[in-house]
Amino acid sequence: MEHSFSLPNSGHNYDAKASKLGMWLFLYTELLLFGGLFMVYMVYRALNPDAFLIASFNLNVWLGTINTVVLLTSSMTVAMSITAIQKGNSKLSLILLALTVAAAVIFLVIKYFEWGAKIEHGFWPGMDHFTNLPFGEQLYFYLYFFMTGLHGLHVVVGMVFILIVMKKIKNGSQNKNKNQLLENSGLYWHLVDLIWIYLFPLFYLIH
Amino acid sequence: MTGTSASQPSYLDVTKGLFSWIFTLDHKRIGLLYLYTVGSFFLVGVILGVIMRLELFNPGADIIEAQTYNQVFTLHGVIMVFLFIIPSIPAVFGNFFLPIMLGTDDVAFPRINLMSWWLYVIGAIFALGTLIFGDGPADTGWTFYAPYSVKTGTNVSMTVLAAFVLGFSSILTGLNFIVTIHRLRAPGMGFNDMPLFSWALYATSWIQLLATPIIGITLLMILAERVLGIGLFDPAIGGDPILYQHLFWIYSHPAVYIMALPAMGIVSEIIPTFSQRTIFGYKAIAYSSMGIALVGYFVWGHHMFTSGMSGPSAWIFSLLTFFVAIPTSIKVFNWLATLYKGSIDIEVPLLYALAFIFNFLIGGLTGLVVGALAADVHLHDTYFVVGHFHYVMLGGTGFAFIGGLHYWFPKMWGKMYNKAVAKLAFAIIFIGLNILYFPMLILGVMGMPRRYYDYLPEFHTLNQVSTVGSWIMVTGLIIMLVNLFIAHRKGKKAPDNPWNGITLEWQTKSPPPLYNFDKMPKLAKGGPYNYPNAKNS
Amino acid sequence: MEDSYHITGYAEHFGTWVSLILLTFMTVFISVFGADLNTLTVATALFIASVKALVVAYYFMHLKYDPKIYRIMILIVMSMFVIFLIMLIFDYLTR
Amino acid sequence: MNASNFVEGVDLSLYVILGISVFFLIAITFVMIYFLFKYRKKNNPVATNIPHNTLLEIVWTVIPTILVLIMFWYGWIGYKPMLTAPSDAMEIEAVGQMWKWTFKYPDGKVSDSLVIPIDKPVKLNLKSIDVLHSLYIPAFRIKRDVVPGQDFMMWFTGQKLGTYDIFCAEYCGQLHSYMLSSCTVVSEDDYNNWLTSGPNLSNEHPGLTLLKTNACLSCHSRDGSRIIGPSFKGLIGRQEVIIRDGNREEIIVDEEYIAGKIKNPNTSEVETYQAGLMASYGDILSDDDIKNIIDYISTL
Ligand code: HEA
Ligand code: HEA
Ligand code: HEC
Ligand code: CUA
Ligand SMILES: [Cu+2]
Repeated sequence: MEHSFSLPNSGHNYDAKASKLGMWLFLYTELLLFGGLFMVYMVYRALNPDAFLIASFNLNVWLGTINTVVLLTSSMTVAMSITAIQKGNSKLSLILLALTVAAAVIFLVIKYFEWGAKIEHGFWPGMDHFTNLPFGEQLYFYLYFFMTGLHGLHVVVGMVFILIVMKKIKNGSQNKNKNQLLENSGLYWHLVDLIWIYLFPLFYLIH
Repeated sequence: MTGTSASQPSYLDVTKGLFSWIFTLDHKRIGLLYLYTVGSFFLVGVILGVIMRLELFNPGADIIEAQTYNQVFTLHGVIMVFLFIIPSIPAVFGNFFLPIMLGTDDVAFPRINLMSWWLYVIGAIFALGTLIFGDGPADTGWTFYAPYSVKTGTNVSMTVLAAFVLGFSSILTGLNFIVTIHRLRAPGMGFNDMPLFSWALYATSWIQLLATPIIGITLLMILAERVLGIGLFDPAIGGDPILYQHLFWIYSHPAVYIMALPAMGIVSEIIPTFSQRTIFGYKAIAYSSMGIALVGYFVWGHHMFTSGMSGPSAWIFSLLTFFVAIPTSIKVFNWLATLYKGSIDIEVPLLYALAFIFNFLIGGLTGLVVGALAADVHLHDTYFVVGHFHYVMLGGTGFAFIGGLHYWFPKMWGKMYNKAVAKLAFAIIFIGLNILYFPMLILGVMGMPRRYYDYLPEFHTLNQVSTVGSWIMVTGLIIMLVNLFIAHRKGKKAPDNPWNGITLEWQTKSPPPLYNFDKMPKLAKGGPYNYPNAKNS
Repeated sequence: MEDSYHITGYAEHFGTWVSLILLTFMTVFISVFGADLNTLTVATALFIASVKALVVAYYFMHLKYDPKIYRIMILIVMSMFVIFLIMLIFDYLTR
Repeated sequence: MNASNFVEGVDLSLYVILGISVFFLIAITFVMIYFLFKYRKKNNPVATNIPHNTLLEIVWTVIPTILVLIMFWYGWIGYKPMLTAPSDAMEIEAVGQMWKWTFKYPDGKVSDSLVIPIDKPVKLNLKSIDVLHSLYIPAFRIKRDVVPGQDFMMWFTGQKLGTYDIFCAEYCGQLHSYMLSSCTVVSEDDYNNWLTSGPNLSNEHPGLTLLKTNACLSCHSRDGSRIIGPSFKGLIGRQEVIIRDGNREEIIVDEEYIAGKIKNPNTSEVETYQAGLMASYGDILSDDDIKNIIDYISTL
């Protein structure tokens, strides 16, 4: 519909700052979403410190460390891809994003094998071995599956997000002057990284 | 470009057809979509409420079975909380008037706004879908306390999912409003020149944004336990049901301020308009909203005083609970002072606003009673609590909602309702409310627990009084709705500014054009409520 | 665009990455080999994690160059969350 | 004399807060109506803008602050004594389950209503075997949640002879409102008599006693009628459909099945009944008990 008068501050204008603010606000909700789980973790760990310690020995610290490195690297490539596009180098930006997606895939594959190994050993809710675990250790594994599962889901969402942005860069709708969407997906990706930064010591490095 | 104002069609007329509504990006239409949907679910909730009252008219089984009763109060609670009162004022009036009051033409993210309405609809379908799918609606109470919510065979999963989706919708609304307020205020309008309704919405939005994720994840945990067997609250393996309560109330206490703050915002608009003078203590009212929102995060434990919480925790939570009462009382006193030396026009919206103060006082003061540790041990989970929250939610927020509806009705549709009938409806609703809920307070002091399908004979009389009150109230509601419906159909045309209001929504036409203004709105000099005709002291 | 924004250089990103990797190895090392820290290991692990988080937020997420309001907001949100944690665990520790 | 030692503290906090509240309610309402009349448009056509008044605002911040601190204080001192039971309190175990209270006395007496001696502190150790309940004695102004997996207690001293209602105040499912019992305060002598009067259910079948004390009968009828679970009448030898591991199976109920069901009710479920409601009694009933129960069921 055509209109004859338009207000200076309008909800119909493209406003990079607004969209960035919106993204940050959304990230807060994500932080608190995981925050709820961290609360549960804290309480149960305080109530069952020994069980958590023993249960944590079932995880492989090295796989966890590799995954941490993978995620940190992908965070760097996303950050660099933003620099690239801001400097007008869309091609480099695309390459860096592709690397990010590749890292995400590596992360998920490693997680798949980790979970797979757990399930093979019967550490899945409801399996015989699992239900015979001592008091408190079951809670550890419930939390482990719940939190890393939810995190994995976020990795997938972040990946999809980045793929969409890649398409937009290719067709030019994200460019040197207009790249808030890329920045936002970068922010989201860093958040996924941030959460992992806490999950890693809390599950793998209990001593 | 120069458009003459006459050539601008109103937002109601620009396009026609169902699709132009359900896929609209116009914040005003989205506000109306919310009004119609929220209103319909509210009526469903009212019917369920009345069914409960009928069952409780006499002790023993009368019209429904125990299990059905339990499902009815759960569905009533879920509908009233998640489908009615939380979205009510922000999503209806906030959507419609926030951009206009700020002097802009839409919210910051119109598409997200539409999406949040759709999420609301999907959530509502889930919530009511339990009537058809699975073994009937949940029978856990709206609090879904574990471990019962994990054990029962009713369709808790779907209800919980509904609450999750609705939470998402509420988060998106909050996010949208915060960005709108930060980025889209008319040039020259600082934070302290915003109308108080915007301030109230700002505080509310922060609660929606930061508290809702917690209930989201908590409900997911219940879902995970029911569906996948991930028993995080299962006492048999060392889980703690009380932890669930902590998490639930970390959201649900702040949520009561999601319900109350926007209502206070509406009252802060209505009172200066009908007093025709500036509001008393603008900053105190604005900042106390933020104060309530902030302190409100840290008092959740007052719902758990008898649940085995430690003594030191209990007194910290109790003390903090009392501290939230202070910003609230500041607001009440400011409203009173605004009446002082005003030039008061007793119109329907003002009546609702003043009734709000009265009811909210009863609700708030009974809140103080249950905030005190000793008294709460006696009164927790009795009808006293039921009385308390109906007074604040229905007597407070509900009244502010209807007050807002009467206040902005002429602006939204450009029509005027019959004021005499509206006043009659008001009187009936007000009397009905007090007959309905005051007896509950007494019942609570006598010791009648809530969520009781059946009760001992000594509680009989007061329950009957209360049920009669519900009939009176519904009569009033029907009169009100019919009055508004007739006005909507064939009411007289309303002027652009029927109440001589001064905030920006009264500067545009009734109903407003698609992009809200056809000329630059003028901000009032010396604050948003500085009436030029009033004397200065 | 009306106002110029800060473009972070590639080198800076790389430097950030290096420090994050170093911190990661540090925390793994402390936990796997430095068991004499005993109960402090939880605290150190969380401390290092928080440093890492801060580095990610400041450099990768660009907070350092954003207007102050972003830092204030996240500070408020995080302190709120920490108060939640404290109040929650307080109940359990005083039972 | 008050019914219990807590009545005074609780009622005091109630009266203090209600008193202040009623004062504010009346005062504010009065002022509101007065202004409404005094400054009506007719009486006061031109309003006066008064943006604020610092002194007034300080006054009405400080006064409520003081008042709420007073309210808090009375609430706390009324509550504090509830937290720790005196060391000489007599201990009784109170078990809440769907939908029945059971009180177990130290010397083995089991009763479904509470009987306590006057003027003697009583400590109830609260246990739940299924979901949340809350033991509430309005006359005593005392209430405490009963949480599965947690050892909570409540204590009080009955100070007046009489019988008082016990409610379950935490929603616990279908028959929540019927989870009633009573607390009778009697003299020391009467109490001892009652204690030694032996099991009042003596000539019953021991299986029936077990069904009663374990609340089985709140869900299973003895006369064939359907309540929450299947009736015990004619249970043995009945042909019915159960769902085990997601498969429907037709079985004929035998003693082994019943014993298994009592120990681990949730490994299978009876079709058309709600699964998951029944708690496991494996830790509560001994094999002998289960034998007795089955023996009794077979007589129905
Ligand atoms: C709109 C919703 C709303 C609002 C605004 C409030 C406001 C308050 N509520 Fe309420 N509350 C609910 C909705 C709400 N509540 C619901 C839904 C439940 C039950 C949930 C469930 O279990 O299902 C509940 C339950 C509830 C409990 C738990 C009861 C129990 O289960 O045992 C408590 C306990 O502290 C409480 C306290 C308060 C307090 C202190 C306030 C304060 O904010 C009130 C402040 C207002 C005033 C004090 C009045 C104005 C003041 C003056 C005029 C000045 C004079 C005052 C002084 C001297 C200080 N509420
Ligand atoms: C906003 C919230 C809200 C509202 C409006 C109501 C409305 C009503 N409620 Fe309430 N109720 C709850 C929230 C609400 N309720 C909650 C959260 C619970 C707890 C559930 C649980 O335990 O889990 C509860 C529980 C509850 C119980 C206790 C059940 C029990 O513990 O056993 C009872 C008992 O009578 C009851 C009765 C009623 C009645 C008769 C009405 C109404 O029918 C009264 C009639 C109202 C009117 C006639 C209209 C007033 C008009 C407006 C407010 C605005 C109009 C606007 C439009 C039409 C758009 N409700
Ligand atoms: C809270 C309610 C509840 C209580 C208390 C309860 N049960 Fe049950 N019971 C059920 C329900 C519901 C079923 C059917 C659904 C299922 O199989 O899980 C059932 C099934 C059974 C069955 C299998 C019946 C059949 O037809 O196959 C037996 C036997 C049984 N219960 C015995 C007991 C005994 C003995 C007790 C007490 C020690 C008891 N129950 C206490 C609810 C209860
Ligand atoms: Cu037991 Cu309610
Ligand atoms: Cu609360």
